[in-house]
Amino acid sequence: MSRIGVFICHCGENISATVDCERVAQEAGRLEGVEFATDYKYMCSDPGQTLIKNAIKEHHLDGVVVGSCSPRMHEATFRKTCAEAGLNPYMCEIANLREHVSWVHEKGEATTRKAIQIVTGLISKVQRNKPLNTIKVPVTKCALVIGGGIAGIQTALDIANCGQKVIMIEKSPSIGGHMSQLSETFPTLDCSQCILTPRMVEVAQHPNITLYTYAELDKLEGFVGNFKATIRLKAKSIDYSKCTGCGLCTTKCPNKKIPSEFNEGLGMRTAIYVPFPQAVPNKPVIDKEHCLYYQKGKCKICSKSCPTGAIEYDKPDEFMTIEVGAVVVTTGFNVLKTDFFPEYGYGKYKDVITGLQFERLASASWPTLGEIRRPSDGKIPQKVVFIACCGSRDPAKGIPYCSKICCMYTAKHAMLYQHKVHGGDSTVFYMDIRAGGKNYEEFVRRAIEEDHVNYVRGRVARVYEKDGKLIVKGVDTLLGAEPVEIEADMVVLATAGVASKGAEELAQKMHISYDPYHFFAEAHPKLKPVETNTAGIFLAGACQAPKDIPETVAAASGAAVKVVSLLSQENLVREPIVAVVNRCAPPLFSTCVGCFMCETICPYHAIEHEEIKDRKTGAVIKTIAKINPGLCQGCGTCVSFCRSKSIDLEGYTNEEMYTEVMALLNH
Amino acid sequence: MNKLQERATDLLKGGTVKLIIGFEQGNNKIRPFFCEKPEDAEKLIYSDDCSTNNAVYLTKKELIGDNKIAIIATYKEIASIIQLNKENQIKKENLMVLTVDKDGDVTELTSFEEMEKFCEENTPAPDPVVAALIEKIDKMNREERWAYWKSELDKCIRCYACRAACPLCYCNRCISEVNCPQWLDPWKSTLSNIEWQINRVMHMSGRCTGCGACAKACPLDLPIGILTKKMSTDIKEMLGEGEGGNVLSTFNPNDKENFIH
Amino acid sequence: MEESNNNFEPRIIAFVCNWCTYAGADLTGTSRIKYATNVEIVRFPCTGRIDFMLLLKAFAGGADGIIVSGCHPNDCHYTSGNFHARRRWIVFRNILNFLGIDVQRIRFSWVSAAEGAKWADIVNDTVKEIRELGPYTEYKKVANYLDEEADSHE
Amino acid sequence: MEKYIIKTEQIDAWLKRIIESVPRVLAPVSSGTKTEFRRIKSPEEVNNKSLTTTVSAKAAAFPPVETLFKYQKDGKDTTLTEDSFDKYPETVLWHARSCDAMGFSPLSAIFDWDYKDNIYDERRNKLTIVTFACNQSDECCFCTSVGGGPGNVEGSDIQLTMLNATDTLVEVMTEKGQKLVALLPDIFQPLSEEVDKEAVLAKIPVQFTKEEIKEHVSNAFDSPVWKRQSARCLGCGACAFVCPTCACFDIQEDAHGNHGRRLRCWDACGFSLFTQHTSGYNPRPTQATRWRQRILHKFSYMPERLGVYGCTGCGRCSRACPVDMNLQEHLISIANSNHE
Repeated sequence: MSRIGVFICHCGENISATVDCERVAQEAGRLEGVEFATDYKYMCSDPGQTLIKNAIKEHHLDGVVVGSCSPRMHEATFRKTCAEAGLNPYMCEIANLREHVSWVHEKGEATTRKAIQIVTGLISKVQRNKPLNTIKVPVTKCALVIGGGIAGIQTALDIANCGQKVIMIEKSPSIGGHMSQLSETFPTLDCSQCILTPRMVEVAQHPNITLYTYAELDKLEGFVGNFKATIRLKAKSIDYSKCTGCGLCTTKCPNKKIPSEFNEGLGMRTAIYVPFPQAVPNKPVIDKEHCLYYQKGKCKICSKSCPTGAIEYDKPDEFMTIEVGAVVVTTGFNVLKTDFFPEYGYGKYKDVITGLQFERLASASWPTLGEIRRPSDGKIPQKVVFIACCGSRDPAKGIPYCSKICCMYTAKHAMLYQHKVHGGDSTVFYMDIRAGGKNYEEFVRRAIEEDHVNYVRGRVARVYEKDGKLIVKGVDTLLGAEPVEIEADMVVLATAGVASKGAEELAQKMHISYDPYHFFAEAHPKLKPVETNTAGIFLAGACQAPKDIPETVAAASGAAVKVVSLLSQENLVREPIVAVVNRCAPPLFSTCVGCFMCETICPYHAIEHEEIKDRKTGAVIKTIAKINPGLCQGCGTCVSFCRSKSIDLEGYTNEEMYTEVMALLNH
Repeated sequence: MNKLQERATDLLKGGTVKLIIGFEQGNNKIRPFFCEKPEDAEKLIYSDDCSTNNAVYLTKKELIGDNKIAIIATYKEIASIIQLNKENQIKKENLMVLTVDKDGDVTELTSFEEMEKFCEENTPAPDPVVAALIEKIDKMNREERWAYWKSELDKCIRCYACRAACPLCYCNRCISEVNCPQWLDPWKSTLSNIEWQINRVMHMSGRCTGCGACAKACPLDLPIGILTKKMSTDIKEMLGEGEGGNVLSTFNPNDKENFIH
Repeated sequence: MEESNNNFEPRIIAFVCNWCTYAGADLTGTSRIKYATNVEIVRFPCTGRIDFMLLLKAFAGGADGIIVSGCHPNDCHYTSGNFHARRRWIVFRNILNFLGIDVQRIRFSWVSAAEGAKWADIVNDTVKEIRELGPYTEYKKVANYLDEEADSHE
Repeated sequence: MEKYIIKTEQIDAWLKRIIESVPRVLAPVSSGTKTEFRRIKSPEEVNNKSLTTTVSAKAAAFPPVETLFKYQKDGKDTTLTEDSFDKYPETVLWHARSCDAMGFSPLSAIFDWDYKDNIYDERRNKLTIVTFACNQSDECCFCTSVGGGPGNVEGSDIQLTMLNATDTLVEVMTEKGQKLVALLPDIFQPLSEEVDKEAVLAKIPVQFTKEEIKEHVSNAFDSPVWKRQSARCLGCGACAFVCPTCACFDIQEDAHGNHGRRLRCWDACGFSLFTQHTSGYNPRPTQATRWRQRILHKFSYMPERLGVYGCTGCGRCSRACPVDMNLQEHLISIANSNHE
């Protein structure tokens, strides 16, 4: 026979004003299994809690029902109270007599009756409750950061500076990401590389950070605190322990006509190459696709020229398995190429370029040392048209969202152009100017007012070439839809930011969700912006949605704190509200028949296969489902789906819920 | 001996299979037959008149063990085997699926692709009696439907022949046998008879192959087959085909309904 | 036993998820919006956890009406529990309807944590509707099979 | 035993009088494609043409579910109440068959074996059985092989035999039967001359004797015959639930918080969980062992312990079986076997 204690709180007068608390306690006290029942003015107060603790001890209570405010308010409080008195905290249930009764009903018999019913239901439930213990999951004290752009760099440094180990992988030969390609940054116009490269170096030299460039995630298994990641270390064809980074090989390489990724195809590189002068690590890799030796079997000039004999052609890709407790995904974004826009030249006019290409043209590390010269003939363009929202906010192009950074960088581009080409003429076609951010609006105003950039609100219909000029046909909607035609020397498209290549595949590898545009999905758009739905995997930067640098850095630091707070624990303590597959005596072992139809129902991929083997022979007797408590979040969808009722949810078991419903109905 | 019997004799003689599940002539009806000895092979017949769906035996470990067996299969068996495989209940390497065509020729279906194809080509025409009854009930008003089902299901004696005959009711412990909590009263009562059928239909959602074995097994000839039939038809209409016969454990964010406010 | 509909007070059980509707109902309370006393709430982690059998059992136990409510589509705390639940209810409701069970007595809704007023409206509407439908006598009758003269069944 | 002749056309008038006088009359009534015993309110409801009902008549004294007692808890006190026997109505089972009537004797033997089961006894005592001798049979019938017959009067209070288009023989075996005759005595004419009842009865060949079966099965516990015969058995409870002599029941609790009742409801030894222990151990782990139990119980254990066989040859199990587990066929094969 149970020994339940019932404690009805008046909540000052919040409950007792409409509910006859004394009577609720009296009626509860008459129920079978109830050992002690009382009411009190403030149950959550110190004396109230002491009352509960004393009653637990004095009456040897094995279950407690507190009739009070919402469990969302004080469930944790009263469970702790019970635990302090030696009662398992999960043997405490909260009847919501305030938000669900006293505050929503008038004083009267029906209101008190309802309170009694709710308490009755929970008394029955708590009699079926089982003591539960929090789940402890050991934590591997190391984080994996995927992607070495500014998001990854910031995350890694923040985690590392908190004393935790970080492994960073970057798929390209150098870290730095898109930020390293930028010329100046809005709204301060400070040099991107000047602020970034010190951090890149810091990453490389930090004792807590292990950096693997030219490396990709191959597989991710496990769960929060206990991930096992398999990393593919792409063969660089260079032994970095021997390479001094002297660069001789890159000058000797005969294949010099490969479009440079770093320069967005505007410049060329060799097959053995360092992506850019400030690269970290500043050592070359061989691009096998363009290397004559790999393609034709002959050349080896780099090997001959290398003073330290660091070239190793025959080394295959290697795989490395690492154990980490948390993962931060910072894989960034891409921009649409100009050939996405047939109406703007189909990628066939050399002087129609993307914003990112413009960044390179304006960059001090560009061969012109930052002097803006157009790609086709190297002339200084006298008239430049900037087209905002190229793809963005255009459902017809499949991109209904705003790419967010374009308004600002377009203003910056126009401004840079005006600064660098005196007497130059720049026009920006825009839909709206979205300059929400600290000093952003002022920045745009400066471009318009001080640098006299011509802002035209309207869309560009076509760009075509005529007599060596790019004819930009648009419309000025603020001047009564007046057609506008500009003969430009160069056109810069603010092409939409899109998910980075392979984002979908990567998300599937990690079992995290993504939106229709393949940007990774956060767990909650407001309250969990850097978490994913998979515990232990976090997001930062533009892999989640287009973001500017300040936002990316803020998110990166946010993700870092989440990681650090996770890694700083010896064990993860989790609520024991998880699903379990039943086990029973042989020959059945479990009533689970292993249909595994529940697998597709679990949003957390927490359902695993467990083989039950004969102890003597080791032969598999049956395969049943097993819930990984580290992954299960306790939604219970599998429980109500399971046909044979072989899965149950701790804290909300079938028996508990059934009993509560029937008791509510006095059935 | 016909070709089927010859093939069966060879398979058993050569030890390729330990057992052949097929059909034999029973008392006024075709019934399942377990052929273990070559000399019994002459009893084997091929018929799609058997009311039983012999795929029901494929999940009975006490009969099959870990032996390689053959099943002489009609559309019903094959459709069930495909679904059982999706539910991890079949060891394909231990199962030989044989069909017999109009000319008596025996064909082995070696892959699930072949089985799917067989089902596509041999889908039986819908039973007009079942369709007519569904239509009749659909036309009733709610009170009439309730009265109809109450009176029909009141007759059920809860022998669970419908469950036993269904190849996809292979649970070791059925929900009707769960007693913590006692979801279904284990005794005959109108309510638990209705609840039992609701459970059966919910559990079959998207999985039912429409073989009709449940209805044919009912000793009282209750119209329970139309429940699963109605459910299958409506699910296709409401939710589409479902992935892998798995309707209730998958979802589409765009599922349409008109009753959630 | 038969009550006239005028003074008939329906018993309604609400099956709600913890994160949206339960919190929404809490907000109704904090907003001091008044509603009918006929509904008692049972808290589940997620609509995905709500077993269809519990709904049937509530009717068997004497409920005259049922409310099922959780997070709006795409708002599920567990990502997809409500999507699975929605499918389940689509199929379930269809079967019940075919069997002649009064599906009007089950009110399905999405109520977010911010929709305190909506919760009050849903409760009041449901109570009004069930009051009009009257007690679910026909179901209670089959549920009380053993109370009837057992021999009359033969 | 009294014998009368009644005009066949007058039977309905008599039945009408019985319905008016007796609280409950159960008779075969068409129910969809099947015929079942149902409570009738008028003679027209009776399906005179059916050979047998799907489910046997045992429910008249042993219903699928019945209350043994009710309880009410008040705090720490519990009050038990048993149903009053007055609740059980006087009943006439109309148009049963010999095999139905015969079935009550094994049932009574089981229920009154050591402990006298008052509830069953009360229902049985209040039951008057009017059988109609069979002038037709089907391939599942084998009453003659287990000691019964289409015109066997064992267990019947009255048996009617249609002699020709107009006349029906009425054999009144008991006082209970006599009471029914007394309800409309004028229509019963004393038998003036002997009639040849056998001549109009269905011809059901004797295939084996029950003693023969008993001898065979009693020594066949470990025989492979059980596995062979039961291979296609699906393990449902249809055979047991339709059987006139199967008496296995389960005790269940219909609990509702502070009140409830204890019930007795039909169970079947064919169900795999029938003998499942809480530990997980099942002494009858396979369908073969459950089938063996079914046959041995009816043809060995019952005659040994109760002196009565558990089979009336009604053939209901064979008709109900979804996979044609034909009992007669299996028994013939057992009778012809040499103790495998």
